[in-house]
Formats: sequence, structure tokens, C-alpha cells
Amino acid sequence: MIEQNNNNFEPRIIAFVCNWCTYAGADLAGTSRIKYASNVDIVRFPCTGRIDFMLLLKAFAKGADGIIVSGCHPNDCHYTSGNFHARRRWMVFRDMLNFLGIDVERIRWSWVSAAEGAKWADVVNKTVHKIREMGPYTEYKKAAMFLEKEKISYE
Amino acid sequence: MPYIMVIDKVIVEAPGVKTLRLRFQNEEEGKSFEFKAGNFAEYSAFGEGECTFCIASAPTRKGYVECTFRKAGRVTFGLDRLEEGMTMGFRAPLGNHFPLEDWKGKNLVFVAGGIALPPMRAVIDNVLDRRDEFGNITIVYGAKTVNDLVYKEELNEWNERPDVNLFQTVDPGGETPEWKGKIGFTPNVLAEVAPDSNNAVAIVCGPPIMIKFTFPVLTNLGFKDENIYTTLENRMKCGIGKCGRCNVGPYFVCKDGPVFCKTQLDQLPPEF
Amino acid sequence: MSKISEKAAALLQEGAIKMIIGYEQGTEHPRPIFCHTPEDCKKLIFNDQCKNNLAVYLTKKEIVDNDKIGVIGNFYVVKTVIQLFLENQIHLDHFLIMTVDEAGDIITFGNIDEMKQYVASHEPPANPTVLAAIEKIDKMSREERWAYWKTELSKCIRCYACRAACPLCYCNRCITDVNCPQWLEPWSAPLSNIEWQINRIMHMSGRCVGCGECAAACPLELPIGLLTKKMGMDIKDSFGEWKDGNVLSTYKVGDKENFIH
Amino acid sequence: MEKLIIKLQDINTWLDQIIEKVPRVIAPIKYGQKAEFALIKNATDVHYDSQTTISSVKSAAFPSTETLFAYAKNGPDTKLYNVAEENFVNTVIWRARPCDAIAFKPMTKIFNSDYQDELYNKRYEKITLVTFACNKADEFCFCTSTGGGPGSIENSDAMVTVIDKEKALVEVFTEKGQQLIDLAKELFEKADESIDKDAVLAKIPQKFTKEQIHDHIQNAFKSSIWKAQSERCLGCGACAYVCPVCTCFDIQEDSHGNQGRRIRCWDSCGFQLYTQHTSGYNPRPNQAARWRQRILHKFLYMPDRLNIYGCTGCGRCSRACPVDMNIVEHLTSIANSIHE
Repeated sequence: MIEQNNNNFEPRIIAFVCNWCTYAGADLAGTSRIKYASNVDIVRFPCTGRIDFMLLLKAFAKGADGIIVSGCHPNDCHYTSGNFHARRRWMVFRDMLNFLGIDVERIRWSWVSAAEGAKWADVVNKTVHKIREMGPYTEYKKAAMFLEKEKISYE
Repeated sequence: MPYIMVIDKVIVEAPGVKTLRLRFQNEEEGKSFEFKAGNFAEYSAFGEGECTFCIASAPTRKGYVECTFRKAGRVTFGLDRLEEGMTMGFRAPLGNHFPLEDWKGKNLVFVAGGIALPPMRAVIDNVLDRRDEFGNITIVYGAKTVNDLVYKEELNEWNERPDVNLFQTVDPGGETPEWKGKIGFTPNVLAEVAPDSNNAVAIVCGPPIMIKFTFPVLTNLGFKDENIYTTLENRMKCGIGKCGRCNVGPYFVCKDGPVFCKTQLDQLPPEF
Repeated sequence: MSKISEKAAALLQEGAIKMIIGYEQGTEHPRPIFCHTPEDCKKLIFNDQCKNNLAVYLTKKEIVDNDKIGVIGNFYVVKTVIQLFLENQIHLDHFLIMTVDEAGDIITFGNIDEMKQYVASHEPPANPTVLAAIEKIDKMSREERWAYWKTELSKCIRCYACRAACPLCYCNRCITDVNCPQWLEPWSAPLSNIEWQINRIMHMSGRCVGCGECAAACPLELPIGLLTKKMGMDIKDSFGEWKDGNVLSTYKVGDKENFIH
Repeated sequence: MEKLIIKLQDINTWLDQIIEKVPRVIAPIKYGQKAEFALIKNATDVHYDSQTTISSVKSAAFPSTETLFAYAKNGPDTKLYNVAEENFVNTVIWRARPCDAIAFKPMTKIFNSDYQDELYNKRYEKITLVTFACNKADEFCFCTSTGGGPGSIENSDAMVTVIDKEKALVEVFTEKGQQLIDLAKELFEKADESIDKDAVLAKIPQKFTKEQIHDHIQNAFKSSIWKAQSERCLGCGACAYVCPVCTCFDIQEDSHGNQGRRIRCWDSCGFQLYTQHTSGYNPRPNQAARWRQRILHKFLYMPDRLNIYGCTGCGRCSRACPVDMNIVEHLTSIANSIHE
């Protein structure tokens, strides 16, 4: 991996989105030809309720600098209550991460409906901008590289 | 450090069951590699881990080794994804082997269930390749359903050989309309077949429950404990008697086994 | 013989109860004891040093079969029993739940409501050192907090004593033991240790009764009790008092958060 | 064997010399109310007040997580790479206890029975053990019952015994030990033959002999004692992980796309999944069976197979146990029990 300095640092953002609202919203942003930052990799889920908190941690461990989590607005969930459950979980999880000193500012939570293509573009742009200012998230990656301290002889 | 093996051929035996034919990437290693029927090996799917099965091919058939496995856990799913031409890891030979030399001139009875035919096949093929050294050969092989029988081609081959008595069976309910073999659980079929125990050795291999019910049948047929052999399949990781999980009494299955005769088993604590 | 021993011995003699789980004096601290005969009951004690959460045994298949078991536990045992009951993990007819009051007399609970009443009125005060430690961490900067937890949890040897001692960690197969997919690396390494604790806490959230046995069990004395306590405090702030068990399996349309835009 | 005297005030000077010359010095440091082995950079870091550490020092030769080899996949091909030699550095273990030193003997035997474990051997060869004899003991100590003792010199390279408030006796047993003395020769003087080491050692009553345990458990496989003793066992791995002799391990894979490592990490016979087959069948289905395995392995299988016992009497497992499974108590009751 190439060490990038902050000036031309291009953050890597992983977005975990729900299939019914935000994914469709992102689609709309595309079909409406709204330009937005290309740093984001979208992972589609059936529902925000399915987004396991471990996925976020895995994303950080494998090199994400920022994360977007997005789904249907409250009361709009395709499965009625998936996003309500998710919201509770995120409330607990976010407090926990903060207490452990994991940078919650790098995780952007949002509600984006299928009609809000422009909002999606805005969320991505803002997140990319913010993460670019914050710089790469190395702490977590470094902790993940623990085994690397044992050297291997590559003849 | 495992050997690196190239997969020459992938054979689908039954739903979820595959045989991989492997050759050594480094031919020098292949030439010096020797094993005996009953030895097992640690196979690695890199990225997933390592898994233990017997070497399914006979030591008399040189140039390759084969392994047969059923998709069950993480590693076997990893192995399942491998294709011809890809590489995998192989640590062998591990453990002990069947005392074939002691069996010369004796009649052999093989009893196998389901996916346990592969370890047996190494012996059967080995014996068939040295056919004149042994007496009668009886094979009783059972599986849950017709579909679950492995080595279908070889079973046909054995069936056609005049010098092998093969009895195939499937559990009740597992038969198809075309099924010509027997129907019933392996121990019952064994009792029905009732091979002669005179000057004979029985080799049993299968799930713990099958072994449990097969031993009494063999004893009833007059087989002596020291003439009944089986392979134990404890959970293993290292294969070299260190990691501790296959420990049964004073033995490590991976070092002192996997082949045990019933006399030994009776002395062991029941932890297998 | 103490009042507890007498009562326990009498229960066993009557025959309706086959075994009593309680506390006996151990090497340094009281420890759990399983009384099968009235003779065993002589060893029973109860004091404020009796910390083990005996409810951990109530979900073990090797211990609980069809015989009725008596439990003489502390406040948290009673609280855990309610939680286990709410999660449908135990049949109350299999157990006779008891605790001991200040005078050394046994209190027997006839039904779940009596337990709930007892729990509502007898909550022991929070441990001030734990609260102080949490406050101290809260005051740190984020980087300091990360450094603190990374250093502390790097020492973890992954013996899973925290999991084993927790009466609510009753899963047949823990997430750490699952390898398809491998959510957590099973070996000890700083990040996987942290992730293991996050998993433990998240799975406990809203269910934890706050007995602190996870921290007490840790052979390395890691401050993991702070995590459960802090999580309990956060949940209380966000969703109110511990009432019917699991806050994460339910929701309110009006839940208020300030970070989803 | 050479007997020397060092002034107590000079011990830190000596240790600082060692720290300067040896890349890795491991010693107990203060850890809450207890002590724990850690890498030290200063002689003053060492914590001498506690009896033993929480964890044993086995991780110096058998780390809780270590790489066996690395691999890299390239298309269908796979290449394997060894662990680099630079990972194995000279190590001094300072202020080990006799029970720590002795523990490397069964470990070495396990790792060298038949197949020689290169990684362990490479680490172990580089270790120099400086043991401090015990002047005190606590109620968990039972080294005298397992064949050791508070002043046991077995397997140590050098042993320090504090004689009084001013001086300590230093016994040197091996070449490796001598090399450490040579780092600060001027601090030592020849010891007087009259020094009575035994007089200052802790008195640890012998509760049983290891042979007694061996003979008692030989035919006790079906005994009810296992269930009775293990009833309160929670099934965690604390006892095995702090044990200086337990070497059971697991092999895991750390994969990152096309490359990764094969890892060896500690495992414990106390875990339910330790022996469970993929099919769900478990040869040791309950905690009683797992507790029995722990005791039988240490006191029956190992002596029968390797001619060495798997317990040094350090008592760490009892100190670490959340439910006070006191091994001395349990072993004593085994030794006093009668089995048919």
C-alpha cells in the first residue's frame, strides 16, 4: 500500500445501504446524472436491520477510511421495522465505539429514500470531504496488522 | 511445511462429495514420497485452513495421491471450490497404517459406511494390486441413499471381478427403483452376509454409531478382537502428536492411530 | 448449623429438591457449591463476599435435567433468573430460587412477580471505583481512549473466562467459534481482542444485569467490567430503566438519536 | 557449578548490564495488585514483591499466537515462505521461579517427541533462565508435591537466592548462565561454603506425591470424582492458558485475499469445541470428561508416554480460576481417595 500524504489523499469509503431506499436513491443519482465523488464502494443489503456491526469494523480493519450507513427513513422500512431496530442498535453501538476510542466521526449515518438521489450525492460528497480533511484512518488498520510484526523471509 | 500439490483431476462422487487427484508440484518430492495404506494426511486449502482425511488412493498406484471428502465445514468448502490445475497444501504421510504384511494369506472382510469408504479404498486397491497374496475378499458397503455411494465406477469394477464379493446396501428409504443391491443398515447386512471368520480379518470404517453396532455382529460371527481393525476419526489439527485434541488415553490418534485393532480399543477410555 | 444450612438440608430431606446450588468458603473467596446430600449443606454460607453469579449453571444441560434444583443466590442471581425467564431459557418449575436477607434468613420466591418485586427494591449501589474509572475514561480524548483500550485489551489471552462466567452467554455456539464466515479471529491479537469485547458487549446490550462477573472472572483483571457498566448506563440514558430484558429486540418509533441525518 | 555472592544493591546494576547486551529481557512487572511477565527496559521495572505472575512464562518459547509459515497465491500457483530467522532473538528470563524453569522440561519433551518442533526449539535455545529461589510461598503453591521445590535448580541456567537483607547467593549451572555473570564480573565474589541456602527457602508442605496421583487415577476413568470436582467448572480456558506446561494449540489461517499466514494459537482442552467433530459428535461431551482429560493428561498420559509429569506445582490455574477450582485440593482428594 502506498503511503499517501493528506494533500492528495483520496479516502476510501464503504457504504452499507439498504436495497429498497438508499440503493435505489443511489441508482437515481446515477440515472439523473448527478455527479458525486467516486470514492465510495456500495454494499447492498436487504435492510438496514441486516447490517451487522461487525461489517463496519471489518471495513475499517481492511482499510476503509470512512463508512456510510444508510437506509429508509423511519416509517418507510420495506419490512416495517427493520430500520427502527437498526436505529436502536446503532445508538448503543455508537456510544460503545466512542467509549473505546474508535473514531465514530468517520461513520456517517443517514436516511436516504429512493427519491432522494440528490441527497445521496450530497451525503457522499460531504462524507468524502470530511474524511479527506480528517486524513487516513491508520490506527485501526495498524492494530489489525498485529501478526505482521513477525517477519517472514521472502527469498 | 506442507508439500504443494497440483490438482490433476476433480471427480464428483456424490452430492457434496468430491475426489481430488493430486500430483506433486515438485517432482523430486513426488519421487521420494512414500506412504502405506491407512496413513492419513493434512490437506490445506490456502486461505481457509487445514483438514484431515485418509489418503484414498493405494500406495501401489504411483504418481498421484487422491483424497475424497464431503463438504461439511470451512476447509472442505474451500477445497470444494478448487479447480483442476490449482494448487493446495498436503502434509503426509501421518499416523500409522494397516498391517498388510500380517494379513498375507488371510481372508479379508471390509465393512464401510458412507464417506468412510475412501480410507478403506486405499487398502482395497492395495490388496487388489497384490491379489494373489490374500485369500477371499468380501466388501460390505453401505450408504444412506444410492446417491451417497461413492466411487460408483470402482464399485462396478469390483462387482464384476470374480475374486471380490461385494455387497452394497443403502439405508431403508434410500433406494431407487433401479437399485439392485441390498436394503438395510450395514451391520444388519453384515450379519446376513455372515462372512466366515476363519483365518479372516475384518476392517471396519464408518461413523461412530455404525462402528458401535458392527463390532457385536463381528464378534457374533466369531471374529477375534485382535482381527478386527478400524480407523478412528478424532478431531485433529497438527497431525504430529502435539496439539493434543486427538488424545485418547495414552494414545494420540494422529500418531499411534488412526488404525487400531479392537483389542487396543477395548483398553482405551471411551473417548472416540 | 446456620439457618441457611438447616433450611437447605430440610429441603433436600423432603425430597422434592434434588440439589442445591449455593456458596461455600473457598481458598480466598466464597465459591459455588453443589449440595447433593443434607451433609453437603453444612458447608453453605452466605455473605456479601458471595459474588459468583450462580445463574450461569441454570442453562447448562449437564447440570439441569428433570430434577428440581434449589438455588441460594445473591441479588444478581435473582435478577439473572428473571432475564433468563424472559428469554425463555429456563423453566421456572425446575428451580426453587432463594436468596438470603440481612438477618441470614432465606427468602424463597414463589413466582416471577415476587422476584421482580425483590429486584426492584433491592438493587445494590453501583461500585464507586467502577464509576470513577468510567468517568476518567470519558474525560480522555478519543486518541487517549483508543490508546488505553488498545493497551489493556492487548493483554487479553482469549481464555473466554468472561464468556464462561456470564450467565447470559448461553449460546450453544458462540460467534467466536463460528468459522463460516469467520467474524472474529480466534487467536489473541490486539484488534481481535477488542472486536471480541465489542461483540460481547453488543450481544449483552440491554440484557446485562450488571453483576460484574465477567470482570471478576478475568484472570488478567482487565477492565472489561467498565464496558458492560458503561453500556448499561448508556442504555439507561437512551431507553430508560432495565425492565423487560432486551432493549435491542424491541423499538419505539420515537427513539431519539442525534447522529442520523 | 559455581557459587557466587552478590550484594542486593548490585543486582540492579547486573540486570542493567544484561538489558544492555541482550535484546529481549523478560521479567515480572507490577500489574495491578499482582505481577505479570513483560519485556523490560530498566532494572527498576522488575517487581519482586509478589510470589508469582498471573501468566506463566511459556509464551517466551511458545507464544499465544505465532506464524507457522506464510503463503502467497498467484493464479493457480501457491508459494510458501518460512518465518524469518530474525524473529528468534536471545532472551533472558529474569526472576523466573523454580516452577517456571522446570516447566520447560515437559514442554521441550512434548515439542520434541518424535517430530521436532523447529519454531519452539529455535525460541527455547535462545532463552537463558535466571531463577530466583522462593523465600515465601502462598496457599496455592504445591511444587514440593510434584517433585520440585522452592530452591529446585532443575533446568535453570543460574539461580539467585536472597540470603539476608544484604546479599544473595548466585549459583551458576550452565554456560549460558556463566555468560550473564561475565557481563558484570566485578559484582560477584566467591561464596563461602558455609552458606545454608535451604535455611532461607520457603517451607511448602508436601501434600501428596505425583506418583500417588498417577497410581490413583490409573483405574479411575469411570470414577464419580470427576463429575463431583468439575461440577462448578465453567469451561473457560483460563487454567490452560496460564499453565506453564499446557501446550495444546489450534492451527488457524489468517488470510488476506491471495496471501496469508498459517497461525498457531493456544487452545484449551476445557473448551467444548476442542474435540467436537464437524458432524457434531463430541467424544468428550461434558465438562467432567474435559476436567478428567486435563488431570489424566498431566498425571497419567504424560508420565506414561514421555516419562515426565505435566504439572510443576506453580498453582497458577487455581489462582486464575473464576470459581476456585483449587487443583491442590482436588489432587489431594484424588490422592486420598480409594478406587476399586
